[in-house]
Amino acid sequence: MTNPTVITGTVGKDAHVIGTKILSRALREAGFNVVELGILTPPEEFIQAALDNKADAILMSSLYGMGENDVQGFKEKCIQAGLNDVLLYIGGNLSVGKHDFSEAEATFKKLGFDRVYPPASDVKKAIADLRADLKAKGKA
Amino acid sequence: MTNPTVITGTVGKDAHVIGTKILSRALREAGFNVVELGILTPPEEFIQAALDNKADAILMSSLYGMGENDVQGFKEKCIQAGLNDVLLYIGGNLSVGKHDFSEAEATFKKLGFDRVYPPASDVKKAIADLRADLKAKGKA
Amino acid sequence: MITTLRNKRLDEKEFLKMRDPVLDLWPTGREVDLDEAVEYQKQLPDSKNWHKLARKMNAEGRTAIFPRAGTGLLEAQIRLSRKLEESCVPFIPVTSDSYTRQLEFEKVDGILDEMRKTGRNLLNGFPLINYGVKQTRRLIESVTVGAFNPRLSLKSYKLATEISFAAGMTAVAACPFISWAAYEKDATLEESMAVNQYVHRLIGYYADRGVVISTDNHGWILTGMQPMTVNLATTIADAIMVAEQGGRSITSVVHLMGNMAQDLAWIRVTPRLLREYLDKLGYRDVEIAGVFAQHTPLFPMPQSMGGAFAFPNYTAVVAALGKTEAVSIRTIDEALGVPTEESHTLSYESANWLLQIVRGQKFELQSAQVDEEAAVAEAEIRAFMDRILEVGDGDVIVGCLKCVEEGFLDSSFSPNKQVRDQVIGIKDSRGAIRWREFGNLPLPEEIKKFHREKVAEREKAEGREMDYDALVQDFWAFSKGRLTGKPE
Amino acid sequence: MITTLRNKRLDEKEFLKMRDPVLDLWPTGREVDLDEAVEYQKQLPDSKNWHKLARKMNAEGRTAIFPRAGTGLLEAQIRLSRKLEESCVPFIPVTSDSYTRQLEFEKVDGILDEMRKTGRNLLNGFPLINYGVKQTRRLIESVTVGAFNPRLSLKSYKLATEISFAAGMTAVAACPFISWAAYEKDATLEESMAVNQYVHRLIGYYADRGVVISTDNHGWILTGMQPMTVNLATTIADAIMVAEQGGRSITSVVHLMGNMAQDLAWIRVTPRLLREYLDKLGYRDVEIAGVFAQHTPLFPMPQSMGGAFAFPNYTAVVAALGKTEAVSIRTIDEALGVPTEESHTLSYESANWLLQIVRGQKFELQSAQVDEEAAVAEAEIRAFMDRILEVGDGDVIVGCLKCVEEGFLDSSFSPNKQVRDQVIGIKDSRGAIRWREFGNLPLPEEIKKFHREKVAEREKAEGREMDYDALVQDFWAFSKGRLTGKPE
Ligand code: B12
Ligand code: B12
Repeated sequence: MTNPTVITGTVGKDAHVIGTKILSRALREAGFNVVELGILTPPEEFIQAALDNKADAILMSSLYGMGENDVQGFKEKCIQAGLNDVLLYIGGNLSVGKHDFSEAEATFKKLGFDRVYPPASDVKKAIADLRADLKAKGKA
Repeated sequence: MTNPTVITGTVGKDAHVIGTKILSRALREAGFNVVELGILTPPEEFIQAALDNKADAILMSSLYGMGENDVQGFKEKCIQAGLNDVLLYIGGNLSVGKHDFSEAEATFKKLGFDRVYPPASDVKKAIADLRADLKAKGKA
Repeated sequence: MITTLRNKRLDEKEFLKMRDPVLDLWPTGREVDLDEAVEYQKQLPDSKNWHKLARKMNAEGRTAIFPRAGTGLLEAQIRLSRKLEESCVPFIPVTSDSYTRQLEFEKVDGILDEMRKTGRNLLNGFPLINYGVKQTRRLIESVTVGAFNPRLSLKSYKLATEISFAAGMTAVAACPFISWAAYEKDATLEESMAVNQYVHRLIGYYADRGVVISTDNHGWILTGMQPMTVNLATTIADAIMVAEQGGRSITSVVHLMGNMAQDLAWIRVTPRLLREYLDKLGYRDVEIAGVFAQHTPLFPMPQSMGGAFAFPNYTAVVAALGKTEAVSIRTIDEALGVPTEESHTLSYESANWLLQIVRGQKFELQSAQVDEEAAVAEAEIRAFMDRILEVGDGDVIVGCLKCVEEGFLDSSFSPNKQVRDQVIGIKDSRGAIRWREFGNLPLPEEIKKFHREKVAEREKAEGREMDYDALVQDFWAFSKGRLTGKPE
Repeated sequence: MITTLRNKRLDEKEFLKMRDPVLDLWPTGREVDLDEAVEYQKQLPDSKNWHKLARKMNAEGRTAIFPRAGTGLLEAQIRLSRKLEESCVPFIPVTSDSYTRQLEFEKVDGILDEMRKTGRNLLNGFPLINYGVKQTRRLIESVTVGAFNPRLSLKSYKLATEISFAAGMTAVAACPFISWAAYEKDATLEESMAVNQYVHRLIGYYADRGVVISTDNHGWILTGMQPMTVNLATTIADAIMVAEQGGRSITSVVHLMGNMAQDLAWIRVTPRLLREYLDKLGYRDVEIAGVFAQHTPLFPMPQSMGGAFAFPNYTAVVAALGKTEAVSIRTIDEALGVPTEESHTLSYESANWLLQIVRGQKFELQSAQVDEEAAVAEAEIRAFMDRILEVGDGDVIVGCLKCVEEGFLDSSFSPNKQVRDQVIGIKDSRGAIRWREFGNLPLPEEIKKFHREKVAEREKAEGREMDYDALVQDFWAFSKGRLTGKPE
């Protein structure tokens, strides 16, 4: 079985890089094939990269609080592009200001994300989730 | 008109002295005749001193949080001793723990105190109150 | 002054006889069986022995927190102690309530009943005598790492320490000046010395059997604001009394007043002079457990959260720079009343952050200002100690009593009638505490000149006299986020 | 590398022509009338001029706070600025939102509408270009004491500074490295230099007419954790560019990483070397407004109130010990999101308490550790600066560009593709930051040896390699109240 391929990056006009760098490296060390888009990545670029690389999952970061705006309609665009089956994860500081994480979680799940992570969340835990989800889909 | 006489001290098993010292000195500087009982003063001693000195007011301090216990029935004892007309003031940390001052104020007013002061209250303000109250009674 | 009290070790038999009326004060007194207590103490792990814990902090280059805390019911006190343990606070106080401090045990029983019934908190501390040895052991056993230290009053000292040590506590502030000067109006220093001698002898009894109980020596706790040297000299005097009765471990308490140069100087000078005087008087086998820095009452009155955090955090930084083994800080609720559990947790978490970050760096600093303050402090402490030994003819008890009588040791704002109250302190422009009135203090002329110059400097800078109003303003300065008081 | 960009003052006529397309970017651009703006600036009181305020702090021996703050609606931004003024914060940032930073003004207009309708906060900063000169002047006029400083992005710099200065702001972080290295992926340093040259020239235009606008030079903002010397050298390079275009006031920013000896050393060395290089290159009339210490991103992640207060409080103490004119601290809500007004108030109240208490003491410290760190930092900064001037043949712009290309200046964790990313940092046992991988840095061999020894020391002490995992643990150390990272 080949290694699963994942796309990482920070979405929208967001320049926070450290989280996505650490996440990418951890994924690589865990045996994933990682396509690292870095910061300031338009949603469309995630889709294109997923298509080009036959990705199994997209792991988006968003720290600057305006992520909700950036990913409006993202799931729909994925489906239109034929990426029905790609797992969508997002993590970071997902709203402006102090807020309850559960609210953000609900919002982003509604927007079509399979899993949503709070700031400073443990990368190892996320990778374990990813493996489990891929397994459930018969992909790992 | 002679200077009004007041009794000061810290009531009960309370040893906090600084507040009552500062208060006493300020009263003296404001022209009052001050009988200073200091710390650890039983309620009865306040009454005796008021009788002995024909006091116009008693200014009690209580910092250690258990003042409520110490002054149970104090107003009644004053009346029994014939001190119907003596003004009763109390100030300090009047309950154990963090609390709303208004609660303490209500409790001590119910116990017969004419005025109740929170911690770190301004001595000058209290002295002005005292003058006003004495004036209302035709005593100053 | 005629006194029969001497700084001489009490004969063991005589001491054991003295214990009877003490243990009879309240039924729980008879729960104390010294032999059994020694065995109980011996099986306690090192992590519950104050002295060993303090030495461990020293060896590891850490500063721990020694807070103040006490609450009415055993269950609540256990919960509080566990919370402290969780907050990495290894030195745990058991502050007793004010009725226990006055031996009003029946009243306490009544209040405890009412508390259980109403759920209201009506005691400002833990009534350890009413609970007694067996119950209090439940407290000691409720934590894994934690050395307990009861906070008591003159009247309760003898019985309360009997119960505390038998229950497994391993330190106490047994120093004659503390209760006398800060908590009492009519009690005499001599009475207090006698009471403390009993406690010291009890500690010596345990020590002879291999159980080390430490004393944190607070000296003459100052209610006013004045240079700490009277206080620091008397912590040394305290230690000599403990040592004579057989105590083996001294915890050197240094009170901080908020000026870094002065505070760091006091932290540096005190243990050095303590060691010197102990050695000189022949107590070479007495160990110094460590230096405990302590916030003195600078009255952080009701103020917002921001300042409330800054004040104890500042104290933590100074203690860490001074590399003390522990620091006593107030909680963020200090001005409001007995702190809640949450307030304890937050306060110590914050302070511990700073203690870890600063100590970990092993940062070494030199400062000409610290050197200068250290020289002044040393000269003053020596002047007091030497005068004590001189007028006492080598006997520290007699010497202290005479010095108080003559005003060679003195304090302002004291509630105790025996105190002359002829001295006054004031801050200088940099926030260091100076003598404004020397009373009868036996200070060298050049030291007096130094203080006068510093006060004059501030008077000039502010264009006003450093009078009583200025002093009261200085009291409140820190509460207002200012180094010195300013006219409103 | 072929570049036509030179560190040469732009001709005024040419510059004025360059402005046209900038002002046309959005209708508010045409609100800028330079002559009128100069007059407006001139009638502002000293208390709103950044340079003068910084000099005042210096003269009075105070350390002020320069926070980060920005919110969506003008009314809210005014309220926030007033709150800051109430909290005695004289240096007021106007952090712009991320859409403004990308010149998406129509989107901003839409979002502003929605915010007004729904009451929700949907912008992470203040959209100053959409508001324009007249509206933004309302902000400047809303406080009595307060110098404003916009926080921008590469794309928005030209138009945003035109509007900011015309509206009465008096400082800006116009430094080519900051946006390029920390905020951009594809933009080149050369582009950034060109943009900043425009801003510097605009500042020079005002300066020629007697209006002093300061630049706070942040240098190459590091996203990773490494010794600050690349950063500090580039703050000096920044200053030289500003000076060449006619700027008269430099605010020297020094980023703190949390080790006192190192932080104090950087605070000491940087302004001295800045002065030296300015003088050497002929910019003697350029003044240093002051040193602004700044917390670097050390990630205080969600944590309880206690640690959240301790971290900025610690930064305040270090800045105060370093006697900087100002300090940028995070708020207690930093890890959670854009801070609330209450969180600003509490955070600065707490820090101000410490700044007042510590600065008031005029405490002077010496430390062999600081001296050692200062010597290392000086050697490194000189190595970088001299290499810049060498490969640029005296031209700091050409030099910087070449140095980045060659990896003579480098950073880890950079989001920008131009960066070599061949260096790595790590903490040593005392929490000082060391180089673990030197990449192509032109450091003297003895300096490299020093770093290697320090890293080896920690490896030995912890019995493990200082690898990538250790580095990530170090990132989070402060958030966990620890000086260095420990394996979980
Ligand atoms: C100094 C101090 C001590 C010193 C006292 C020295 C002494 N002999 O005076 C020592 C260390 C000995 C001490 C002991 C104890 N203390 Co104490 N102490 C304080 C502290 C730090 C300052 C009090 C003070 O002097 N303030 C300065 C004076 C000038 O202010 P003030 O008293 O409020 O008085 C002013 C005004 O209120 C007004 N005023 C005062 N009285 C009156 C009366 C009238 C009629 C009027 C008009 C005005 C007025 O005038 C003054 C001038 O402005 C406070 C905490 C704080 N506030 O910071 C705790 C505090 C009062 N103590 C407390 C406690 C519990 C104790 C102890 C029981 C145990 C302990 N925690 O150590 C023992 C009690 C001993 C005993 N038997 O009483 C608690 C009280 C808790 C509560 N109410 O819930 C406090 C709040 C600390 C705390 N958070 O635990 N304490
Ligand atoms: C460093 C930093 C910066 C640096 C960024 C440098 C860079 N290029 O990376 C600089 C200074 C440039 C910066 C700029 C800005 N920042 Co910023 N910044 C931070 C800071 C201090 C740390 C963020 C960080 O790197 N954390 C460390 C990493 C490792 O943690 P992480 O990102 O959470 O990632 C971890 C996990 O969450 C997980 N993870 C991350 N992504 C994902 C995704 C998935 C799918 C999974 C499973 C896991 C996962 O993996 C990581 C490893 O553990 C935070 C505050 C804080 N948290 O302390 C503010 C913060 C994120 N920034 C903020 C803001 C607003 C900005 C600015 C708009 C303005 C400003 N305040 O300066 C600009 C935006 C610029 C832009 N265009 O984006 C806000 C966001 C506010 C909000 N959401 O409400 C914060 C919270 C600060 C604040 N309180 O104002 N910032």
